[in-house]
Amino acid sequence: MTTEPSEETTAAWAETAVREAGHLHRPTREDQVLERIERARRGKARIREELITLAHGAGGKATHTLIEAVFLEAFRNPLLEPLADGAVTDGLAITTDSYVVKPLFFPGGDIGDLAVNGTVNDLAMCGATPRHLTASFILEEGLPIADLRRITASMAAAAHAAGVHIVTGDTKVVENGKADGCYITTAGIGALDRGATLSAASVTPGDAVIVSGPIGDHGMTIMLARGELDLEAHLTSDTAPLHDLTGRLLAACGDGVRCLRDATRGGVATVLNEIAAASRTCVVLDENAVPVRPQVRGACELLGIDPLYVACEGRMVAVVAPHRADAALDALRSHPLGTDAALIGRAGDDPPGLVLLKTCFGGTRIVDLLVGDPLPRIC
Amino acid sequence: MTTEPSEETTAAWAETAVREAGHLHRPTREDQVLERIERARRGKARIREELITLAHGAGGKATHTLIEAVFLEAFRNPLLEPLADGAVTDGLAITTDSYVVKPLFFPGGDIGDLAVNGTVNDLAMCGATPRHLTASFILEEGLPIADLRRITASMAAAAHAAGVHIVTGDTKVVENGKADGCYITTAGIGALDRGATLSAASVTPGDAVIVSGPIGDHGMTIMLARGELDLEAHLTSDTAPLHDLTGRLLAACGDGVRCLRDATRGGVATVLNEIAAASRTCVVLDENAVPVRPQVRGACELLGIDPLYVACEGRMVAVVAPHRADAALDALRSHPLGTDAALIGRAGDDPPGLVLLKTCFGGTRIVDLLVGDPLPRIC
Amino acid sequence: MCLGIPGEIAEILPDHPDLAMVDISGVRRAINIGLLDREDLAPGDWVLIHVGFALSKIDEEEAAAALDFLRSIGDPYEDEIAALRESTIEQG
Amino acid sequence: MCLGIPGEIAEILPDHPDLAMVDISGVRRAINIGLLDREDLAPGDWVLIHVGFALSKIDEEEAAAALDFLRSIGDPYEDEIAALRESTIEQG
Amino acid sequence: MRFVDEYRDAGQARALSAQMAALCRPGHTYKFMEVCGGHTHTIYKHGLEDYLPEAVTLIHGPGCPVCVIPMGRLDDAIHIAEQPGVIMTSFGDMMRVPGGRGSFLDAKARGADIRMVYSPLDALKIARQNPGRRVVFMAIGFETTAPSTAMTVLRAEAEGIHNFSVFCNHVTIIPAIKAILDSPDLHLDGFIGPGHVSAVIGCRPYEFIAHTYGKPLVVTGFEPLDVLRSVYQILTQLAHGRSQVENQYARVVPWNGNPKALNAISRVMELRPYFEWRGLGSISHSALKMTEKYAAYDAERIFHIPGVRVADPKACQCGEVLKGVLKPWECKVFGTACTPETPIGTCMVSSEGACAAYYNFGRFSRQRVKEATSP
Amino acid sequence: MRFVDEYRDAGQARALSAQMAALCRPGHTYKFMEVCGGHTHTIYKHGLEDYLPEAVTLIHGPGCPVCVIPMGRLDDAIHIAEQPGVIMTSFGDMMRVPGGRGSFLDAKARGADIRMVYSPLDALKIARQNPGRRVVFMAIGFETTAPSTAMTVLRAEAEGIHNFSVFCNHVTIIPAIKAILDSPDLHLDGFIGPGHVSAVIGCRPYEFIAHTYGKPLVVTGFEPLDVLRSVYQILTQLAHGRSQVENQYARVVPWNGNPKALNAISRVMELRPYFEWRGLGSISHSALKMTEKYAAYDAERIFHIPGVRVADPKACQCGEVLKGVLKPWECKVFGTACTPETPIGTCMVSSEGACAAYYNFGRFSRQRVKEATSP
Ligand code: SF4
Ligand code: SF4
Ligand SMILES: [Mg+2]
Ligand SMILES: [Mg+2]
Ligand SMILES: [Mg+2]
Ligand SMILES: [Mg+2]
Ligand SMILES: [Mg+2]
Ligand SMILES: [Mg+2]
Ligand SMILES: [Mg+2]
Ligand SMILES: [Mg+2]
Ligand SMILES: [Mg+2]
Ligand SMILES: [Mg+2]
Repeated sequence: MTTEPSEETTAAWAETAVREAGHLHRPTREDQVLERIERARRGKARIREELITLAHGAGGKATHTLIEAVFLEAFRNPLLEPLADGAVTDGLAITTDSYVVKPLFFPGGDIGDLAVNGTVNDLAMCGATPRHLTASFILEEGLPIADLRRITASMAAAAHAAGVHIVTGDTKVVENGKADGCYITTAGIGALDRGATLSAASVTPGDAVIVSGPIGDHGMTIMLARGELDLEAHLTSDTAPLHDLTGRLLAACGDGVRCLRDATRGGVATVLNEIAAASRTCVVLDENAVPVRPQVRGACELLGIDPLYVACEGRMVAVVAPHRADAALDALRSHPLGTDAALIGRAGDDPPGLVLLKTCFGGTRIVDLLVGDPLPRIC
Repeated sequence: MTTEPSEETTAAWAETAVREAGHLHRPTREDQVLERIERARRGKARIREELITLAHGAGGKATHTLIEAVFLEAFRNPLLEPLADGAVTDGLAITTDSYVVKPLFFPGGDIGDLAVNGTVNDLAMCGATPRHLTASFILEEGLPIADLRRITASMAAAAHAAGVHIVTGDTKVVENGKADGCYITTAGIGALDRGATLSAASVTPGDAVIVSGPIGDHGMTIMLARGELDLEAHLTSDTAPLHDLTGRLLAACGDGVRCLRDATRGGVATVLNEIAAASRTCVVLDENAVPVRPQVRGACELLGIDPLYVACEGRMVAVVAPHRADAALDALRSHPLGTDAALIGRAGDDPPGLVLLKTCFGGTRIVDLLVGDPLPRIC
Repeated sequence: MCLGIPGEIAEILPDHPDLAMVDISGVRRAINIGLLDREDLAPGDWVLIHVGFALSKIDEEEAAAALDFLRSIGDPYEDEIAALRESTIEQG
Repeated sequence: MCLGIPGEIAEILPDHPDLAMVDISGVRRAINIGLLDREDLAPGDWVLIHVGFALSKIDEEEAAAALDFLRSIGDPYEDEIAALRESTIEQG
Repeated sequence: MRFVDEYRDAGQARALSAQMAALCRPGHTYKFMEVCGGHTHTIYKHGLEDYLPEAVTLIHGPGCPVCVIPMGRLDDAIHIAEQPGVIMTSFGDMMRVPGGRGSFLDAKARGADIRMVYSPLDALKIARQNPGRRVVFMAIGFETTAPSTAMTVLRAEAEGIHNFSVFCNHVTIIPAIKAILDSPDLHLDGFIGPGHVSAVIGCRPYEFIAHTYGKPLVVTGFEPLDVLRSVYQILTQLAHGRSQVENQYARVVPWNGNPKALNAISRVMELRPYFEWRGLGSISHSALKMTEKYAAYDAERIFHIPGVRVADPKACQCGEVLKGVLKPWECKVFGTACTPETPIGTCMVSSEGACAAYYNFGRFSRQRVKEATSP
Repeated sequence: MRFVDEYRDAGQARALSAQMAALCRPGHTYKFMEVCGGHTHTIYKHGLEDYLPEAVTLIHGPGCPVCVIPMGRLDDAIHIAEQPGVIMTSFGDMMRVPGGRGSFLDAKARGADIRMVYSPLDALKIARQNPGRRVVFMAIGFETTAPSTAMTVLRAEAEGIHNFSVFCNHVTIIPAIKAILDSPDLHLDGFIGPGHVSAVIGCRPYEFIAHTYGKPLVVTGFEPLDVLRSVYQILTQLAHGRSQVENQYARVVPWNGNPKALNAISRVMELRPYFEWRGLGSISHSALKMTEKYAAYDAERIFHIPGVRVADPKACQCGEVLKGVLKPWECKVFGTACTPETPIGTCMVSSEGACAAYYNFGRFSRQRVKEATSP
C-alpha cells in the first residue's frame, strides 16, 4: 500500500498525533462561530417557555435552566450555589429528593427503596456517612394500603441496609387524579466524617473518569416495566445504597478522589456534563470502555436512545487523580456493587466544558446535555 | 325562690363542687362501659380499610391510625417514636412536611410561604432555632412558570424572614393530571440552642393551656378561596413563622414550658388530643376563652363545622406550668404574632387522655379526634 | 336535622330574580329567596338559611317576645344566685 | 430516516396470524410480520424491524458477501499498520 | 351572632333548669323524644343534659336524614356514581356514611367522581359547567330540604339543562313519628318537635299527636335555650294535664308553614307507596319520589339501579335505642365494634345519630368529670 | 449485536478511508448528499467525518420525516389533540418539534392528552382500550413507515374499531430528490440513497437520477461502515466515469422492494396533488393521504381542521443548508438564536436534521479536539 492517508482526513490521528508538535492552533472561521456559541451557552440561564413541561423534570438542559433561572435566582446562598447532590456545612451533608416513579413496583425494587437509596447516595456523593432520613408521603386516594405497606417495608429494609433511621415524616393525601399512587420525598443528613473534600470544580486535566458498573439498568427497567412499549427483557433496576462503596473508595484513595456523582436522572452523560462545566475541563470518554448490558443496549438500539442518558440508581461516576486511578478501580471492584467498575475516560483541558466521546467506530463526537428526556427516535 | 336545684341536675355543680368532700367515686355500669371503650381505643392501631381515602390525610383518627399501623410499624426507632413535630437528636431538630394546598395562592399567602413557615414552625415547636431548609418540588406539567416564580419568591421572602436558607433542593415534573399544579416538600434542621426540653408527655395536671391567637383563619380562608362554597369574607390565612414567638416564650418561661404544638391540620382540637393522649392528662377547655374571629365563626355555623378542628398555620398551643401562665401570656402578647394569645384551659388528671370542653352554655362535652376532615353538616 | 342559620339580607340582587346577598357574621353568600315572597323582603331583614335557600323570614317580634320570657325567669334567678354566693363568701 | 433494527425471530406466534416474537439482544417484542411472506420465515431468521413491523427479511448471504469485501480491504491494511507501528517502536 | 348568641346564655339556662325541677312531680320520671337529629346535636354539643332535671330523659328520635337512608339505597347511589361520565354530588353529611359497599368517600377513592356541595343549586352549577357529563344530586333530607331540591329541578327545567338529575331520597317526618307512636314497647311523655321541618309544613300536621295520642308536642328551635324552654313547656303542659301542639320557635316557624315551599314540592315530587327506613323498616307513604312529569330529571329512571336490599346487621340494637328502651351505651357493641369510624347501626352513622352524638360528645362519666372540672 | 457490530469496525474503516483517499482526483472536491436523516445521524453519532477524505463533503438532505412537516400541519394536529375526548398518539420523534403554537409537549402541558407510541399498532391498542375516546395517530414518515400505518388501518377495519383515525402526513422521497436536483444553485456529485425507504420501494425508482441526471446513487445501510462503503462506491463510480444505481444494502433491500408493503399503501392511501415541505416549499405528488374508501379513518375528514399555513421564519437559511450551499455553522442564527431547544429552521428540529446533528454531535473544532484527545 503506497498512500498513507493524510493526517487531516483519516482517523489515524490517534497514532500520528503522538508525533505532532505543540498545541499551536489558529482559530478558523468555524472555530470563531463555535466560540460565540459557547459564550452564548455560558450566559445567564433564561427560560423562554411559559409553562412547565416534562422536559423541566428530565435532568437535562431544561432542568438546569429552570433550576438556575428560577430556584437559584430566588434562593441564592453559598450552600445552595454549587448545585451539588447535597449541601455541605458544619460537618454535615444535607440533601433531599422527591420520587415519582411509575410503576411503583418494578423488577429489582420499588419507589420505597429508591427513595431511601437515592438520598443515601446523594449523601454518599458528598463524601458523608448517611445518618438520619426524613420521609414525606403524598398519597393518592385509592392507593391500596397493602401497596403502602410493601413500600414502607422496602424503605425500612433499605434504611436498615444503609444503617440509617427514618426519624420523622409526614403524610398528605390528595384526591384521585391529583397524584399517581404515591410520591415520596426523603431528606437526609450525613456526617462528613470521611475527611474528603469533594467537588466537581476540583476536577483537573488528566484525572481519570470511572463508572462503578454497567449503566442504564434502572432507566431501561422502568421504561420496560411501564408496559407501554410491550418489550420484555431480563433486566432489573440497579437501585442500591452506595455509601459503603464510597467509603471503600475514599479509604483507598483519600483526597485523590476529586468528585463523586450518582448517575441518576439524565444518566452518566448528564453527570459528566455537570462536571465538565463546573471544572472547565473537557471530559473525553471511550465508548468501548463504557459498560452497558446487552439487553440495555438492545432496547436502546430499538428505541433510538443513547444509553449514556439512561438513568441509574446504583451507579456512580468517580473522578480521581491520575495516579490513584488503579487504586480506585481496585477498591471499587473489591465491593459487590463495584465489580464491573471501569475507567471510561479522562479529563482534558480543551475545549473546556465539553464532554467528548471517542466512538467505538473511532470517531469523535460531543455528548451534550439533552433538552429533556431522551425521546425514542423511531421514524 | 325556694327550690335550690339539686347538684345532680343543674349546672350549679360548678359552685357546689367547691363544697364537696373528697374524690370518692363508685363506678356505675355506664362508667364500666366507658372504661371498656377507652381500653379499646388505647389498643394497638389497626387499619380496617383497604384503600387510602382523604380521611387518612386529614390529621384525625384515620391519619393517626395510618401513621401508627403502617409508618411507625415499619420504621420504628426511638427518634421517630414520639411522633412529634420533628425528631430531636445530637443537639439538632429535624422535621419534614409536604404541602399540597389548593388553591396555590390564597388571601394572606401561598403554598410557598406555607412550605417555609410550616417547617420553620415544626422546628420552633421542638424548641429549636431553625437553621437550614431543603425544598423539593413536584410540578405538574402545565404549571405557569410565572406561578412558580411567585411561589419561589414568597419562599425566599419567608426564609429570609425566618433567618434560614434553602440549602438544597430537587425538582420533579409529573404529567398533567398527576399532581395539582405544585407540591412542595420542605425539610428543616434546627439547632437546639434554647435549653428547652419539650414533650407532650411532660404535661402535668394543673398546667395552663394557651393558644397564641384566633384559631381557624387558615383553614377557613382556604375553604373559601376554593370558591366551591361561593362564600365571601374578609379573611386571610394566618401563615407566619413562629420561631421568634417561641424564642420569646422560652426566654420568659424557661423550662416552665412543657410542650409546644402548632395547630395545623386538624386544628387545636387535634393537637390537644395528642397532648392529652401522650401525657395521660385530661385537658379541659373553656369554650368562652377560645379566640375565634366572627367571620370564621360565621362560616363554621353556616357549614356546621367546629372551629376547634379548623387548621391554623401561624398559631400554636403552648402548655406551661401553672405558675408560669401569666409570664407566658405576657411574653406572647408582647409579640405581634401573639397579641391575642389566650389561656383556654387547663390540664386535669381525670379522665386521662380526654379533651373536655366547658361549653359557652355551661355544659360539658368531649372534644374528640375526628375520623377525617370536618365535613360540612348541612342537612 | 336540617341545619338552618340566620343571616341578614345585605342586598336583593337586581339581576337575578331569586337571589339575595346575605351576611352571616361577616360571611356573604348569594342565597335563593324563591321560597319567600320577594315583596316581603328588604335589606336588614333576617332570614333562616338552609342549603342555599332562605326558608323563612325571621319574625323579630316573636323573637323579642321569646327573649322577654327567658329574661323574665332568668334575671330574678341570677340575682338570687348572686346573693347566695355573697352570703357563702361571707360565711367562708 | 426510519430507524430499523435487526432482530432474530424466536417464535412465530401461533394464535396471532401476523405476529412473531423477535429477540433484539435479549429484548423481546411481538412484531407484526404481515408485510413479509409467513412461509418464508422461521425461528432463527433475522428481520429488520421498523415501528413494530418486520419490513424485510435479512439476507445472510448478501450480508456475508458485504463483510467479505470489507475484510478483503480491511485486513491487509491492518497488517500494514501493525507493521508500521512495530517499525516506529523499533525506531523510537 | 344575632338570633344565635341570645339563646346560649348559661344564666338563663340555670334559671330554666330550676323552674323545670320544680315542675317535675316527685318520684315521677319523664321521657321526651326529640324527633330531630339537629336537636340531638344541640343537646350533646352544648352539654345540655347538665341542665335537665334528673327525672327527665331525652330519647333521641329518628330525625337524622342521613341515618335513615338504608344501606342498599346508598349502594344504588354509588352504583350510579360509578357509571361512566357521571358526577355524583352530595352534601358533606352523606360522604362518610357506609353502605354495603363502603361510603361515598370509599367509592371516590376507588375512582368515582363524587363531589361535595353546599346546595343543590351548586350541583346544578356543576352540570352547567360540565355539559359532557351527567350530574346527579343525591337528594336527602326531610320536608326542610325537599323544597330546595324541587326548586333546583324547576330551575334546571327553566334553563333547559338536561344533564342534571336527582336521586331522590327525601323522607317525610309524620309517618315516622306515627310509626314510633304505634310501636308497642315504647313509653313517651312528649315530643320536642322538629323546628325546620315545621318551617315548611307548619304546626298543624302534629295535632293528631296531641289529640289522638294525648302527647304534648312543642315545635322547637335549635339553640340550647330553645330546647330547654321546650322541655319546660312540655313539663308545664304535663303539670297542668294538657296535651297540645305549641310553637316555641315562632320566630322562624309560621303556624301554617311555607306554602311556596309546599307548592314547589308538590309540583315536582309525589309520595312513594312505601320507603324503607334504616333501623325502622318499611313505612308507608313516608318518602318522596319524582313525578312522571319530571322523569327526565329522575336518576332512578335514567339509570339502571340494582335496588339491592342490605339487611341491618344482627348485632344492631338501634330499634331499642330509637324507642328509648336502651340508652346508647347499653347496646352491646357500643363504642367497641360500633363506633363513628365503623358504624354498625343507623344511630352511629352521622353526628346527629343518638349513639354517635353520645360517643362523640358525651362519652364520659359525668360524675368523674364534675370532679375533674370543678375549680 | 449481529448485523450491527460487524459494521462498526474501526480497523476496516481506516482501510476504507485509505482506499477512498486514493480514489479522489487531486485538486478535486466532491459533494455527496445523504438524502436520509438516518444517515445524517449515523455520520455524526459515530464521528464518521474523521474518516472521510478532505475532498469529500457530505450534504445532509431533506430526508428527516419529522423536520419536513410544516408548522401549520403540526398546529392542525395540536388542534385535533385539543378536541374533547381525543387521545393523540405520536412517535417520540415528533413530541418536541415546535409548530406555530408550540410542540406536542407544550400542548400536553396545556392539558391535551398526547401519548407517545412505538408503533401505530400501539395507537390502535389504545383505541381498543378506550372505547369512549377518539384516538388519532399522527402518521409521519416516508415509504418506510407508510405500510405500517396502512396495515394498522386495515386491522382497525378488520376488528371493527371505529374510534381510531390517522392524521396522515406520510411523504414520498422521489419527488423531494427531484425537487433538489432541479434547484439551480445546487452542485452535487452523487447520492447516498435511503436504505429503509428502499426496502419498500426497491432500487428502480432511483434510476432516473443515474440516467437522466447522471449522478451515481448507492442505496446504503445505516451502520457507519455501510456509509463509508457507500462513499467508496460512489467515488469508484466517479473514478470510472460511471453513474449507476447500486445497492450497498442488499442484506436488507431487495432490488424490487417489498410488494406486500407497496400493496398495503395503495389499498389505503393515494398521492396528494401537492404537499408543503418545511424548508423546501410545495412539492407536487410528494405525499400520501387516505383514500375516500377509508374516510372513516381519516382524521383530516373527521375533524374540522383550521389548515393554517405558517411561513418559515425569515432568518432561516435552511434552504441553503439543505442544498449544500451553506454549512450549518455558516447560518447566521446557528447555535445562538437557533438551537435544538429553540429551533428556527427545519434542520434543527430533530436530531436527524443537519443543523441539529452538527450542533449536538459535531459542535467542536476538530483541530482542537485532535489535540485534546491525542494520547
Ligand atoms: S351502638 Fe351501634 S348498633 Fe348499637 S344501638 Fe348504637 S348505632 Fe345501633
Ligand atoms: S441554524 Fe436553524 S435556521 Fe439556520 S439553517 Fe440551521 S436550522 Fe435553518
Ligand atoms: Mg445525585
Ligand atoms: Mg438530592
Ligand atoms: Mg438524587
Ligand atoms: Mg407533618
Ligand atoms: Mg391515578
Ligand atoms: Mg406541627
Ligand atoms: Mg413535620
Ligand atoms: Mg407541620
Ligand atoms: Mg435531586
Ligand atoms: Mg390538574
